[in-house]
Amino acid sequence: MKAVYALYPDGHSAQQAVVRLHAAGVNDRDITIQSAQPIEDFEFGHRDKATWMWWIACGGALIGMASALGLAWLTEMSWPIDVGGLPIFAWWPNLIITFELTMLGAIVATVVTLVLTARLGRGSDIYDAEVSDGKILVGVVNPSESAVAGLEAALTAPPGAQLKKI
Amino acid sequence: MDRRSFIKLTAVSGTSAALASCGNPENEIIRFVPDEDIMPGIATMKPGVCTLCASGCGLSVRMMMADADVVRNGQAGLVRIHAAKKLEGTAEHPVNHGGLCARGQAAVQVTYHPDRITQPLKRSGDRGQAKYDAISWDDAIAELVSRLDALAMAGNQKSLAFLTRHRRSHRAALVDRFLAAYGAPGAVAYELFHDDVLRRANALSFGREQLPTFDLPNARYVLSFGADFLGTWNSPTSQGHGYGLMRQGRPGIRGLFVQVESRMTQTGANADQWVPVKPGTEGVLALGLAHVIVAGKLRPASGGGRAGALIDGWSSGLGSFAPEQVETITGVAAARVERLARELAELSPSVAIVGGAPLAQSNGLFTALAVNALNSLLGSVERPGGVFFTPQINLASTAKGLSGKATASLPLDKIAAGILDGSSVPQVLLLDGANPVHAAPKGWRVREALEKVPYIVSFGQFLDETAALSDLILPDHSFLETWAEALPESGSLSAVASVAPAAMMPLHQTRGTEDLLLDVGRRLAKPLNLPWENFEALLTESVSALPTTSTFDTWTEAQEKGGWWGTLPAALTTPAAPAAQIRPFAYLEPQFDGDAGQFPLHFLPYASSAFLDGSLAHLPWLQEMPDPLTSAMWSSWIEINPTTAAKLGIRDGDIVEVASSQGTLRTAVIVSPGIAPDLVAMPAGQGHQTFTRYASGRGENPVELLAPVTEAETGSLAWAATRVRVTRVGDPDGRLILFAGGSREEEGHR
Amino acid sequence: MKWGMAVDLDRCDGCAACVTACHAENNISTVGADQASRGRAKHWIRVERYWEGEFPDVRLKFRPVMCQHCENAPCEPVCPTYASHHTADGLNAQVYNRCIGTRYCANACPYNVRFFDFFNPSWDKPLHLQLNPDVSLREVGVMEKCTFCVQRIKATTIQAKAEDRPVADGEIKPACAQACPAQALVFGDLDDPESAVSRLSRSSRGSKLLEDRGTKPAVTYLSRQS
Amino acid sequence: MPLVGTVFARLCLILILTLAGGLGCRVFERNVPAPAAAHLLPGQTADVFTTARPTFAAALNDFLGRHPVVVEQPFEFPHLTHAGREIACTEYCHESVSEGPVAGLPSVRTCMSCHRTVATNRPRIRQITQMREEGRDFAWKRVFGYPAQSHVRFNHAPHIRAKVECSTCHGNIASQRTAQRNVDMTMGFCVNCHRERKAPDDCLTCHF
Amino acid sequence: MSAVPSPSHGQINTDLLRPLLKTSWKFFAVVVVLGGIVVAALLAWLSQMFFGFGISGIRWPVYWGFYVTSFVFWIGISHAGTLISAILRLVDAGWRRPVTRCAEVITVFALMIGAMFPIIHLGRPWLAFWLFPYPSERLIWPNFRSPLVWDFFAINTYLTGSVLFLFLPMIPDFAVVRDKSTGLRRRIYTLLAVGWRGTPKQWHRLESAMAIMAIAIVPVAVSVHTIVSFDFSMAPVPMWQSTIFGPYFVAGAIFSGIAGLLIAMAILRRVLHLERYLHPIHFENLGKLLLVMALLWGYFVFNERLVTYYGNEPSEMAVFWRTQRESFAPLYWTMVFGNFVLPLVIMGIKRFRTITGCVIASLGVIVGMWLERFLIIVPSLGHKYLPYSYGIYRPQPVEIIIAGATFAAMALLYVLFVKIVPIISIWELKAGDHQPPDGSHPVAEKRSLREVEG
Repeated sequence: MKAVYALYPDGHSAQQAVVRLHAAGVNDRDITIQSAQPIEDFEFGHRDKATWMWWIACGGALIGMASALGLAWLTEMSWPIDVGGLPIFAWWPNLIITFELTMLGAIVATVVTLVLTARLGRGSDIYDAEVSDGKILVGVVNPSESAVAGLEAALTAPPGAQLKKI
Repeated sequence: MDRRSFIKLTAVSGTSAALASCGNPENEIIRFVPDEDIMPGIATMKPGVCTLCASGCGLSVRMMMADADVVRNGQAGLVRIHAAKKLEGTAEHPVNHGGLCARGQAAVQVTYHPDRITQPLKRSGDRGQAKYDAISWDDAIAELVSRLDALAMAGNQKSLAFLTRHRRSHRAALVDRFLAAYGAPGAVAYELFHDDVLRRANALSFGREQLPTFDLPNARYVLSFGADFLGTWNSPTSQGHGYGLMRQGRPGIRGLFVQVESRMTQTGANADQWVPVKPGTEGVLALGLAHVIVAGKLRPASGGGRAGALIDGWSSGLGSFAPEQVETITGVAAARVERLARELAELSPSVAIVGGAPLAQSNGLFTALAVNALNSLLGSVERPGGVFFTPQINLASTAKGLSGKATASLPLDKIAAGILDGSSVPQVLLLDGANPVHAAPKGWRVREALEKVPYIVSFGQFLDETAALSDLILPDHSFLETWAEALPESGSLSAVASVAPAAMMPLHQTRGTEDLLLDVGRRLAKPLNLPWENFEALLTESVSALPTTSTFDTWTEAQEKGGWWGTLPAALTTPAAPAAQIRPFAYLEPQFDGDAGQFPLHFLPYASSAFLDGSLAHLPWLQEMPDPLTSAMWSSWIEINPTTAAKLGIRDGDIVEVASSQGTLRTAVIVSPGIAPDLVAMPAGQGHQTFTRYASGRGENPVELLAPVTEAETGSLAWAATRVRVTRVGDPDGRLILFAGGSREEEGHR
Repeated sequence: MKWGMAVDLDRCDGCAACVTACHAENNISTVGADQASRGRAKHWIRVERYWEGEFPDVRLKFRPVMCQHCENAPCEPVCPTYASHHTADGLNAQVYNRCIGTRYCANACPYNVRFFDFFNPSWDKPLHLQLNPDVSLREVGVMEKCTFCVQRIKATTIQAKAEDRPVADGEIKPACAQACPAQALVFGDLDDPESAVSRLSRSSRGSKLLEDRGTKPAVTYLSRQS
Repeated sequence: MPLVGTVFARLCLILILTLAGGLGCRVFERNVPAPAAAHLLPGQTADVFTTARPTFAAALNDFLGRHPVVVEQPFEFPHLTHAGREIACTEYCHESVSEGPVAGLPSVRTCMSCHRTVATNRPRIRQITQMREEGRDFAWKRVFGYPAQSHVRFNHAPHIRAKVECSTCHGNIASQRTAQRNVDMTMGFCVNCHRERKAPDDCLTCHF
Repeated sequence: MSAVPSPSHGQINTDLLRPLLKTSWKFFAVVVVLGGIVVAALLAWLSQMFFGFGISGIRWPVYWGFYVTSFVFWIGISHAGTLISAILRLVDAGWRRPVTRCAEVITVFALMIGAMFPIIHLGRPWLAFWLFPYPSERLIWPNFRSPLVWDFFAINTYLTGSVLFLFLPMIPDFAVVRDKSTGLRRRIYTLLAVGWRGTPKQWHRLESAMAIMAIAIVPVAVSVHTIVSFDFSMAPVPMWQSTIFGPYFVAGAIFSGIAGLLIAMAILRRVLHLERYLHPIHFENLGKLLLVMALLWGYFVFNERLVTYYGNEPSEMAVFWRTQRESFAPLYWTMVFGNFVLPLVIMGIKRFRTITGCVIASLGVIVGMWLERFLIIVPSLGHKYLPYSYGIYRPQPVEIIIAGATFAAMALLYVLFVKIVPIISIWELKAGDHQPPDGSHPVAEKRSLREVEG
């Protein structure tokens, strides 16, 4: 037995299932929830909100800025060539490039963190195609044999639940 | 789009790619052993002489190695040659003082021209078809010799004619000697923009049958009557050099310059005062000035001297040339005449110049004489800042063999007439450089005449309209491949003989015409008495006779310097002719062809800055050189005054039809403020039917419109005496190519 | 060492000798009538002419215009590849092999003295034998312009160095200056206060072309005194 | 279905037209009436010299900076032998190297100046003598040097004066039979040396 | 939010996935035609490289023409999506949901097309890579002081950003397609969906990522067109050296962007039968935006013109009159009509603010904005300081074909995109119209539940 889960037509029953699982002594980390859209109106939709993404983005921005300035300095100083009497290391033009690379840094950093932290690209243990029809999936992965019965009870209780095992 | 233009367009082509890299790796190329040892990449300067016009400027030719495509015993390949790369003026040459005009700069393209005739040719098609077969030099010469022998046999030497351009050089002398020895009349010189009138006038006034030299660097006041002396007339480079010095050469003194003409020339553009005048009345203005000067006791009338004596009513104070009359005749305000006269007299040394259009009127000689008289009156003849006459070397005394001139021949128009009415048809015609078919007025019917000549031989390097009629073409070397020399008749205060040995080996199978003539002279059944092994021998003899100015002998020095110049001993100088007793000349109304009602406008063809009379239209650099006044390239056009244009409903760039009594042509219009309302001007030089790929079928030839009006006294062509009618026939069609966008500085400041 | 030129408009008579001389020296190809009519003619130096007034009180002014080798050249900073830049001796350099043909420099140039090669330049044989081996042949897609005849500058300076002597004033003459019959063009070292060009540049008649653009040209125009 | 057919026919037509448009860009151009090309006389050529690369292959090689190390020469000149005889390269064969920009590739004339007398009986020398008589010269293939499009105006003389060994750029040719391009003469190669020796590294030093 | 009753989730899936799953011969027909035109343009460009740049109409001194015009124009169009959708996201305008994606798609493709032109217009395009700062044996780098290099960096950043900004919200939809499809298509979409399952964590990360991107992309978008405007304002050319160019260009860009978006939406709505999702209200809102931008544009033009006119600098006045009265007047006034009069009238009057009205106004704006770019570039270049060097530019077929074909290219890319991606963000749509639990609050519900057990 790899996992046990149930599909629910709406948020209410899904929320109840979550609550009942809690009651059955399953803690949040072991409960898997999947939905076809972000759920704002129920408690379970608000799990794992906390994230460092903003700070990582800023970090990326800083890296971008540093590399821009470094590049500008390197390219202009490695072979100083006079153009139209401008200074060899000209701040104003370099600011433009600095800005662009800073932003690039931020964006790339963001996407990278997304891919990593949201566990994208890695195979899923349980999934059900019906989710994309609006069903909400609530389940537990690798439950201990002993707990299975209790879990099934908890999952089937809410209205409209259809239980599945794999 | 033919193959050539396709290759020109493609980014990658089958032709050899790089100048630096010798040969291309793809296909095996064949190389031949060079004729001389050449240091690659190192330039050497050799002396030269520019023979494009009569000025005889000294050149220093920049020579470097180049890879030439050649065919040797039927095999195409490359060979290293020592090639002329750039022509510079010789710094110490008394004519051009290191300068060189645009045409001189482009002269190098004559040598490398793709349409140069590379070998002797024999006519294969009908006359004028310009179909020719290759022929060996020996056969070619043999053919010419047999023709000349046949003439001599028949005792008909008189019917050998030689048609050329006006040049003063050993070559010209040799040609004349050849003809004299053979018993033929002297060479016929024909050019559209000739100076016969001025030479004649100078002969009468000063006993010098040559063009004048002006001491501009010392002049304080220059008054020019229609002479484009900075652009195309007389010795432009020399005069340009003098002009620079006249303006800014003397600390604190800046020479003033007044131009009298009815269409602004490039020279007129530089004048401090520009005085428009009715065509053909310049002489009157000159005498008007003289009148004021004499009346104002600024100079004694006696100062006119020999030149003055030639003017009717000079001694009586030129009463009929009071400013008021002058104003009515010339259109120049009396007050202005007064002022100009006083400036002339007070700002001495001052000098009057005449040339170009004013002398191309029916009364041209009078105008020239009037200006000569004015110069004499001003006391500026042979005085610093005035008019000089370059001492002419008397070749008869430097090279004994050259004495004995040929009898003067008839002028071209008479000859043509003679041929057409069959009275006198030359049996053999030798062509050397002249192109009357393009440059002579239709009325003379030169083409029909030449077609009637049984045998024509051309020495030209290019197939122009006249050469295209020849039966045999014996191509000459270019001036860089053989002895180049000239005896400038003006442009230098001291005597000059520009001489330079060949700068480079001949590029093609051509032969120097001078040597050819000597050779022919020897081969004739009755050999001519021409005592020179070759042209070099003649030059050596002649130049060596001149006084040396250094430790070397004259000849070596001359070859290094590119000529001889210095003070000429009287024994070697052509003496001035004594005054002839002839009745004084009176002013006659200029005569114009075409009735003023039917043809309301005067027609003024002028020497193009690029092509002169058209003999240089085949040089791409000159074709693409923006005209100084209009910025036009590769085109021809007429200039017309804005008010006239408005009257005729013509806008800039429109296509018009210009009609004279002789014919019509269609060309584009440039509306120019620098031209009188009763005048249209058109540059000569374009409108060639056959003259290399660059000039053929390009633009229009103003000569087509010229009426055969001649100068009354000299009988030479009065090319500015035709009237025309202008009518608009179409919108701009892109045939007029301008480099410039705007023509007024204010356009940027509205 | 700062190369510069003085143009005496009072000497210049507009004969255009400089134009052809430049073609002859610098391997500038002629483009032919068709291309010329499309505005592809290349004249590194041109004699501008401007009419003033109307007949009969009409005047004409000539002004030779070549690259002004500006100290603050607007063409330089805009080039993304340094093809156009400034050298220590005050030349506005155009490096053909570095040019990718953005044509930005030509737009930025207030004098319109930069010319683009729209096709591979071509010469009808054997006209190519005249080509000057000291000057590169440009190919399609690059920008070209007056170089103050840098090949002559190089040759002379290298020679002087070999002979261990300074370059004499007037020893270097660009083709245009050399050809000019009236000697209206004077070339030399502006850093040497005694050189002919410096003296002329200090003249009261002197002014710069489009001075108000702040480009600090190395070419001084001496006004015509009439 | 017939509808479909007609529609497709229409589409194909449009397509062909547009394609033609793309190709025909030159055709549509407004042309100034050009004069009929003057017909050629005997001995005249319609050849054109352009700065275009001879072939696409050549263009590609320039672009990628590819050049052969060993070039198949029309005549196998043994540098080895001559160098062994203490014959200085710059003295006889590449004589203009210390005078000017170009070293120069010797012509048959140069060879014959010595070999008219020296080693005349060797087969290869006989070959040269025969070439001289036939007026045929060597069509040397360039081993060193740059494609024209890189606009390198290298001037030998100043380098010789600055005591730069030939071998710095040309490798040890004295030890080779036909010359081989063993040194990779990139721009960096030149610039670094210039900087070490405090020579100008201004672009115009080499490119003009 | 909208008058029409919003469709069920299953309905949404079937509606929005229909174009992906069903393909008619019409699709191929369109692709063939558009593809043909693009190929023609490609050939035109090849012939330009083969024959030389001279087959274009570019000449001395007008060295920039149709190509640079198209460059600026398309970069402008690109401001349709990312900028607009980012702003709308930030202000959380609910009605944006069906609009954002088709907007962002325009951005990406317009950028790709626009970014091609600097290469097409090069004299030697094969050397374009020299703009990229990489260490080479030449020891020489790009000139960071050149606006063209700024362009390079700006467009790079913007393109990267926009592509990601477009791709991220597509992941959940790919997941849907994955679940709805079979066979090869399924495998492809499985890859595209990068293992999306829809756990709350993924949803939150996605949303915060989108938030950050939205914040980052707005200044980038602004900078991009400012830098494009620098290409002109950095050169001492009459009417170019103007400090107003930055905002002027940005405003113009957004302006043309909205117009482009409106046209795209109208076409999609008609062709893909999306009446249920793209409501008149969307057009009306965007129409209002268009109106505002039209006014803003007018304001900028007025500034530009007035300052020039009042300054009365000769060389600038020459160009000024050239556009206003002389050779370029017809184009100039067409521009004013298309960019100002037309949108003002149509968008200003409520009754006209229909879908057709929007399309008409937008077409006017598209034409107008193209002309605006052209009129900024050509008249000035042909009319610089020295009158002797004035010149007239006549575009040649090669330029016309290439410039024209870009519109075909845009359409082609769009058609293909619609074929592989739901053009309206399914999940955002669903998330948009969820019904909150009637009367009760989740937390309250939990309590009640406890009571049940207790």
